[in-house]
Amino acid sequence: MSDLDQFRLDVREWLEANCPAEMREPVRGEDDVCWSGRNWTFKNEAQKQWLERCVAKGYTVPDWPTAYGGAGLSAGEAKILRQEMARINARPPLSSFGIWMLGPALLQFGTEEQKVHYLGQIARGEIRWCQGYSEPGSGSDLVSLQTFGEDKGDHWVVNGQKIWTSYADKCDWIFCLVRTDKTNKYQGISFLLFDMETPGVTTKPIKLISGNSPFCETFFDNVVVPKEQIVGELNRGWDVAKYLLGHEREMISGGGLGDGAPSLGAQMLGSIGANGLGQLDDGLLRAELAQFDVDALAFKAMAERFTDEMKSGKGHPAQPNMMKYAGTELNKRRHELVMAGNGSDALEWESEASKGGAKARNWLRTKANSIEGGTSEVMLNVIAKRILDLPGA
Amino acid sequence: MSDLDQFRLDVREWLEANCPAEMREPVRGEDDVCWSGRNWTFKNEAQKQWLERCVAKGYTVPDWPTAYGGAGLSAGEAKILRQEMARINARPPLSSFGIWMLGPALLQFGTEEQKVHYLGQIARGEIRWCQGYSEPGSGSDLVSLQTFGEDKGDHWVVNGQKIWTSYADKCDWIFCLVRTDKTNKYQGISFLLFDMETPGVTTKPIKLISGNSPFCETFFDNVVVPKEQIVGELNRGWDVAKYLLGHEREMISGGGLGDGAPSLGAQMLGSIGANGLGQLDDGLLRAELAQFDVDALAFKAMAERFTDEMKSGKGHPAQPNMMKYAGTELNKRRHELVMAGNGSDALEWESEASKGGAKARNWLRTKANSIEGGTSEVMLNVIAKRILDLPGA
Amino acid sequence: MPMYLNEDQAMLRDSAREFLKSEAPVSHLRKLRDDNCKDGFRHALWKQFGEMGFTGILIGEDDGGLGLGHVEAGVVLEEIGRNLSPSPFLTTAIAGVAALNHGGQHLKDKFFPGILAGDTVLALAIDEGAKHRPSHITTKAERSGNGFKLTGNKQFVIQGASADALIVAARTAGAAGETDGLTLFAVDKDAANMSMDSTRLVDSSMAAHVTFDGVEVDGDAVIGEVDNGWQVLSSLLRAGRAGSAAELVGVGAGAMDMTVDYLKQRKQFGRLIGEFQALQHRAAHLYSEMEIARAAVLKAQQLLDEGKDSAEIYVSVAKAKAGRTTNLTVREGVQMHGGIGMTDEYDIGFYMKRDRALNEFMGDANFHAGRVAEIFGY
Amino acid sequence: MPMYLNEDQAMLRDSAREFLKSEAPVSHLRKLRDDNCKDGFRHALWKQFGEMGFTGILIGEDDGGLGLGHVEAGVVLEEIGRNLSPSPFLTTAIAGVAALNHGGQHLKDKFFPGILAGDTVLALAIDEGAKHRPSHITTKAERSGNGFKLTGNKQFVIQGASADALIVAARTAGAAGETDGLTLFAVDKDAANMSMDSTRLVDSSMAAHVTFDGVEVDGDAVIGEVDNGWQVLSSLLRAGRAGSAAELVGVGAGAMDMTVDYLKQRKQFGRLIGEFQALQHRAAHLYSEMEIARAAVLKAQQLLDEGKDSAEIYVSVAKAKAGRTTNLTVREGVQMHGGIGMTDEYDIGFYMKRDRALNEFMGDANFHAGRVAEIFGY
Repeated sequence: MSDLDQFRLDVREWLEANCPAEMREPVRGEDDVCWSGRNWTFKNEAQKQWLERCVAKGYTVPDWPTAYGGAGLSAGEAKILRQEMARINARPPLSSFGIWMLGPALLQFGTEEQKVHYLGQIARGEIRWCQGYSEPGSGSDLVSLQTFGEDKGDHWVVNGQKIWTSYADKCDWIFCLVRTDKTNKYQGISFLLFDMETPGVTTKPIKLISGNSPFCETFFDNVVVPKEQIVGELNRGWDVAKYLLGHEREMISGGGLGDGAPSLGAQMLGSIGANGLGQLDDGLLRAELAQFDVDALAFKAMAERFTDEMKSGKGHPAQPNMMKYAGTELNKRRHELVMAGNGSDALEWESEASKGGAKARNWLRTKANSIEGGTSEVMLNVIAKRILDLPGA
Repeated sequence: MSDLDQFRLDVREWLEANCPAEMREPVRGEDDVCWSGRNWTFKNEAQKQWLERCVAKGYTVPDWPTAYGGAGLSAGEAKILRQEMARINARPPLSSFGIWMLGPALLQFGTEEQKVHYLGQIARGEIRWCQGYSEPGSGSDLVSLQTFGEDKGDHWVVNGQKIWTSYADKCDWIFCLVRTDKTNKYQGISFLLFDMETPGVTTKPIKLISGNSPFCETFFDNVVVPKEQIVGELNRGWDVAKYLLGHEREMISGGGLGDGAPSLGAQMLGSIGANGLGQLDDGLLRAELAQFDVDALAFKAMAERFTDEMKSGKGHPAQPNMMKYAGTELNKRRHELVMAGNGSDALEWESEASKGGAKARNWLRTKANSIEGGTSEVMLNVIAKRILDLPGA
Repeated sequence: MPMYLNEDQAMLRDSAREFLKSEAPVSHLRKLRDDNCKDGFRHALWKQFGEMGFTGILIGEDDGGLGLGHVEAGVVLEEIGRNLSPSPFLTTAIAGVAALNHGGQHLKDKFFPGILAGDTVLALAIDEGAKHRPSHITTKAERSGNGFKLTGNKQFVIQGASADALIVAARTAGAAGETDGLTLFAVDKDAANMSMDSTRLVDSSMAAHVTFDGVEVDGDAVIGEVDNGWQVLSSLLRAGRAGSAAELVGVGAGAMDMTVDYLKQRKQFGRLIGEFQALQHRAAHLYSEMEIARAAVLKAQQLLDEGKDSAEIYVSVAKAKAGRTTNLTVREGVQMHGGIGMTDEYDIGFYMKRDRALNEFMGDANFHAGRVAEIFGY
Repeated sequence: MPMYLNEDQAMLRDSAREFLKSEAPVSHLRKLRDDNCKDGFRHALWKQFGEMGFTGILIGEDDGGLGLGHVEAGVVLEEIGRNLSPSPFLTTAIAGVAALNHGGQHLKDKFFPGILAGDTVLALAIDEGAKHRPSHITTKAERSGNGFKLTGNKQFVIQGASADALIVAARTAGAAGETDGLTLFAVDKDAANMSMDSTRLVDSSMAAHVTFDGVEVDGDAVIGEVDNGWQVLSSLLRAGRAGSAAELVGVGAGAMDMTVDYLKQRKQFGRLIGEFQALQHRAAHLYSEMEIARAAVLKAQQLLDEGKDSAEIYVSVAKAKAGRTTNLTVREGVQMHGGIGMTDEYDIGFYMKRDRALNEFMGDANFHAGRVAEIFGY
């Protein structure tokens, strides 16, 4: 038996013993996600237990080094862990912008001290991070950002405004792009970390078309940030930001994979019914669902290929942009079909039967997928330029 | 009874008496089209008779003035004539680039003498015209054309090369864009007419992917063109060309209307068969065909609206670009579906059963629809600029 | 009939446009939602519809109406769509009146004056499942004395809780899936044994689930002939489908105008985003599709007004084409607006929500494309 | 198995790429067509396939082959697609061998040495109508003495007239539409009462209509078990479908490379057309779709090689996705080339033609998407 086969058996056994039954149910909504952090209230004992056990094992960040709170798994081992968790429908013990975005950036650009300190906090779910990138005038054109950090010797004084800060009102710390040199567009931005409880930081939730407010406007009024809280070099924050955006895009692309059920079409038999031939009793919707299932399964294969290639250093470095584009467009299509398949039931916005309009609100939420973290248009621009090498792109 | 109702009765009676039975069959291919001209051989007596009778009545160009060979019909009368001809499936008596393109341009820009002379020839089917617009380096960017006419007092000497000249090897005369001033890009082009038998004119058919050669390369080697054979002012040929392109786009857009059968889907019952519910036994193809039929019927309504608006001066002047875009894209889709619906039968290229690969060759021919007469991309540019008034378009 | 509006129709369009832009723009809908309005529309606006004469478009001149047609109905509905103005116009003055025109004079006398005045509201109780399947009606209407007793459930009854009467499709004979054996009834709101559960929809309209638990109606409530209700229902559906297609075109036109305007204002990378060719081409494609959808809708309306058989197929073409096109337009609209398009504060999201509900109303684009295939026999 | 080629597979790809680019690029196909080659491929090239070892990929090591799998087959097929190289590889070495691997040793001994040498050509007689409907087979095989007598018609038999033997699906029991009761036969080319009408297809390949007018074969011709041919046919189809999906990805990749190159060379309006954002976005979308299609194909091949049940659905996903994607790619390819793309002189049209034929081969994208729905039970 190979080492990997043995590892699989060990993992299977550990999961069997340690993953609580309640944590083997699909994530049905925002409510089931464990973000953790200073102000977190666990939904139930199982959620807490599952996080603690994974933290102890390093399984919140299995491929990070053990020195930073990870399990130090190889690419092959990490894949087996993912497969085994998927096999029993285990929920992620911890969801975190720290894991998906800041962590990889720190691993690449952080000092050893920063890695030990911040990565450990992330791995243990102690600090919930938000991201300060976009500004009202700087959407797709991120690098035109205006938030300014004035150099005051051993600290900066930051003034300005961010927008689309995910859950800023619930987060503990922010990683934030701040202009530190007004004379140089690209090489005048620094990547700073600071506590959201620092005096001068205020947040204001933005109400979305879904009726929910997952994003905020965030204001900085003379916010003091010590000099050691910079990642990477002064004025070279754009390098960190670009690296991190790649990971963000990778993360968002996963939305296209849906809820784990292999067929969206089969889910519609309940609401639509079958005709005399046993086919969905709406031939044109059936056709759309079949095309969707083909595309979704193909994308699932692509996601596996992408992960395998990335982990082994084979993928094109701009490939996350393609994944983000394809995954988010697919997810939007999925939710259009969920709405169509559930007809007038899915139009209800407040009723109990509709769980407070869950389907409609989720559908509307997905419309942001192809905007946040770089629009589909920006992704296509990047593919044209960096992968296809088209002129003037 | 209104005058129009009376007119309808008269037309119906005239058609009944004058349109030969053979001319009441759908046009099944290039072979059934009557182009006429100096070198024309009528396919049969009925084709000849039908043309002669329509010429006598002015019905080859019903809405042109009687002085130029038309019937002088009002917009309402012309629509009735079209409807009554469609009712009995009457074939067009004459197909002609003269009618569709040069004629309207002459009516707008020609001298009285030119109108009487050239329009009369067109109306009677005496001269078959081709169009000299594109050049090898000037496709979408038409105005960069290089063919040059040197001023020699009472005539020009034209040198250069055209490409995509439809049936140049079979045509009698050409209307041709020629640069007469090298210093002014837009206002340095003239619109000239000349005989294809003029010394120095040679043509070379271009073999297409369909295996047919409806287009030529056309070469001008010191071709003498008398000064009176210009339409519009010297160096203002671009105005004539633009006007004419509108009519060309209008004409090409008609391809989307197909062969007159109201449903493409119903035509596939023969090749595909029906399932137990009486539906086409290929649910996904059926869905595509149903979507196509919806789009085709909607476009048919649009074509009627477009004609009515244009004839009454209500349409946006750039609307032909929209029609050309939508009509040609629709026609390409139609032929993709014809190929899919006829499966491996339609792949045959030379067999008798496939009539020498008619379906495949027609399908490949349609791929030029969205290129010739202005590409779909150029049409979209024009809509963005002239209709939507988008900046920098 | 030429395929453009005649002078009278153009005048009607202008006055509807001016009226709705002034009295019921998107801010009107927003306020109504924020006020948690339980009707989903303002009775005062409905009264104004009466004063403008809109409510009498399909009511014959003998009955005090304007005796106009579906083209005119569509002219008003396109403007309603453009402004997202909430009203009972489509259900009451178009679909409802189309049904009642099959009814006896007593029904016309009972309902038309109130409709003409902008007082009476009708709601349509047609759907029984999540998807529109009008021939699959199972609600029973059993003979009972001089009248009938209705038992069954309906859903997606728009403005049901605010209606003075419901037009109810029920089965007096036959089985689900058959078109024979249906009968249409006008049931007063205060009928005993009828209960409603009203809920807000994504587009801020109100819709009811209605339960008929042995609701007694007398013979006068029958619209048209007993067992032959498919004919009445078909008129109702044709009017409602052509009308909702027209409203969809208005929704798409409103969303496109907002979006094209935004392309001319928003700067990114130092340029107006409307200068980017990729967005230009997508906007031009939308324009093309919207023009075609509008033509399909007008054709359907003209054929309806001319009483042509081909109206049947063109109504489905219109609803399918308008549905698909407006859906594309609102999706592109939100995407081209970027982040701001996702905020509740901005109006484009209201267009997306209205499109969703209107697409579902009386059969979505797939339903109607499937119907086109069925009518063509494949 | 990680979702990328291992070192051996990458080496195989490199050698296939080099070989085909040098020996059978598009100009090879063009010449063959212009010469009116009656086989639709060159026997000399097939011989070279044998020398390269390609023909033994699916043949077991015990039988002298390489004993490799569908991933390796796909590696070669993608390069074949990229170069539009005409050969009997897919029908003979992939689909044919997959069927014969179910047969007795006598069949392997009869055919494998010739296939390994690049001599023997097999053709597949599966389709009986214009569309691929493998369970609807009506060709009869009646017991006759020690063997069977075949009666029926087949079409779309690629390279039928050049084949040494046909693999024929016929019905020994049951009725059209049933999967039970089929039997597969290897029928020699010179069998009596078999006639062929060979014709050129749009992609310059040759295909035959075959008539079996009481063709006698002995019991040794049966591949696998009598009445249980569906199992053999399924193996043949899985191999052929995954293989044609891989070839389609190659066709799409070749067309895309040509197109992207053209965007970098052609000038209009004083700029390279590749600078126009609308074209950039469309090209980037194609790239994305092609990447996903390639992943779906690799997944299907891996599952086949692992003997997983889910291979069945992924083979259909792969054929559907590759079919739709490559079709889009060749259409965009011709359009982006403009007028020159319409000329026979230029190569892009060959890609469009090959795509059409390959899409149709063993079920088009609609057929396979429909199959996905069926397997999922809707």
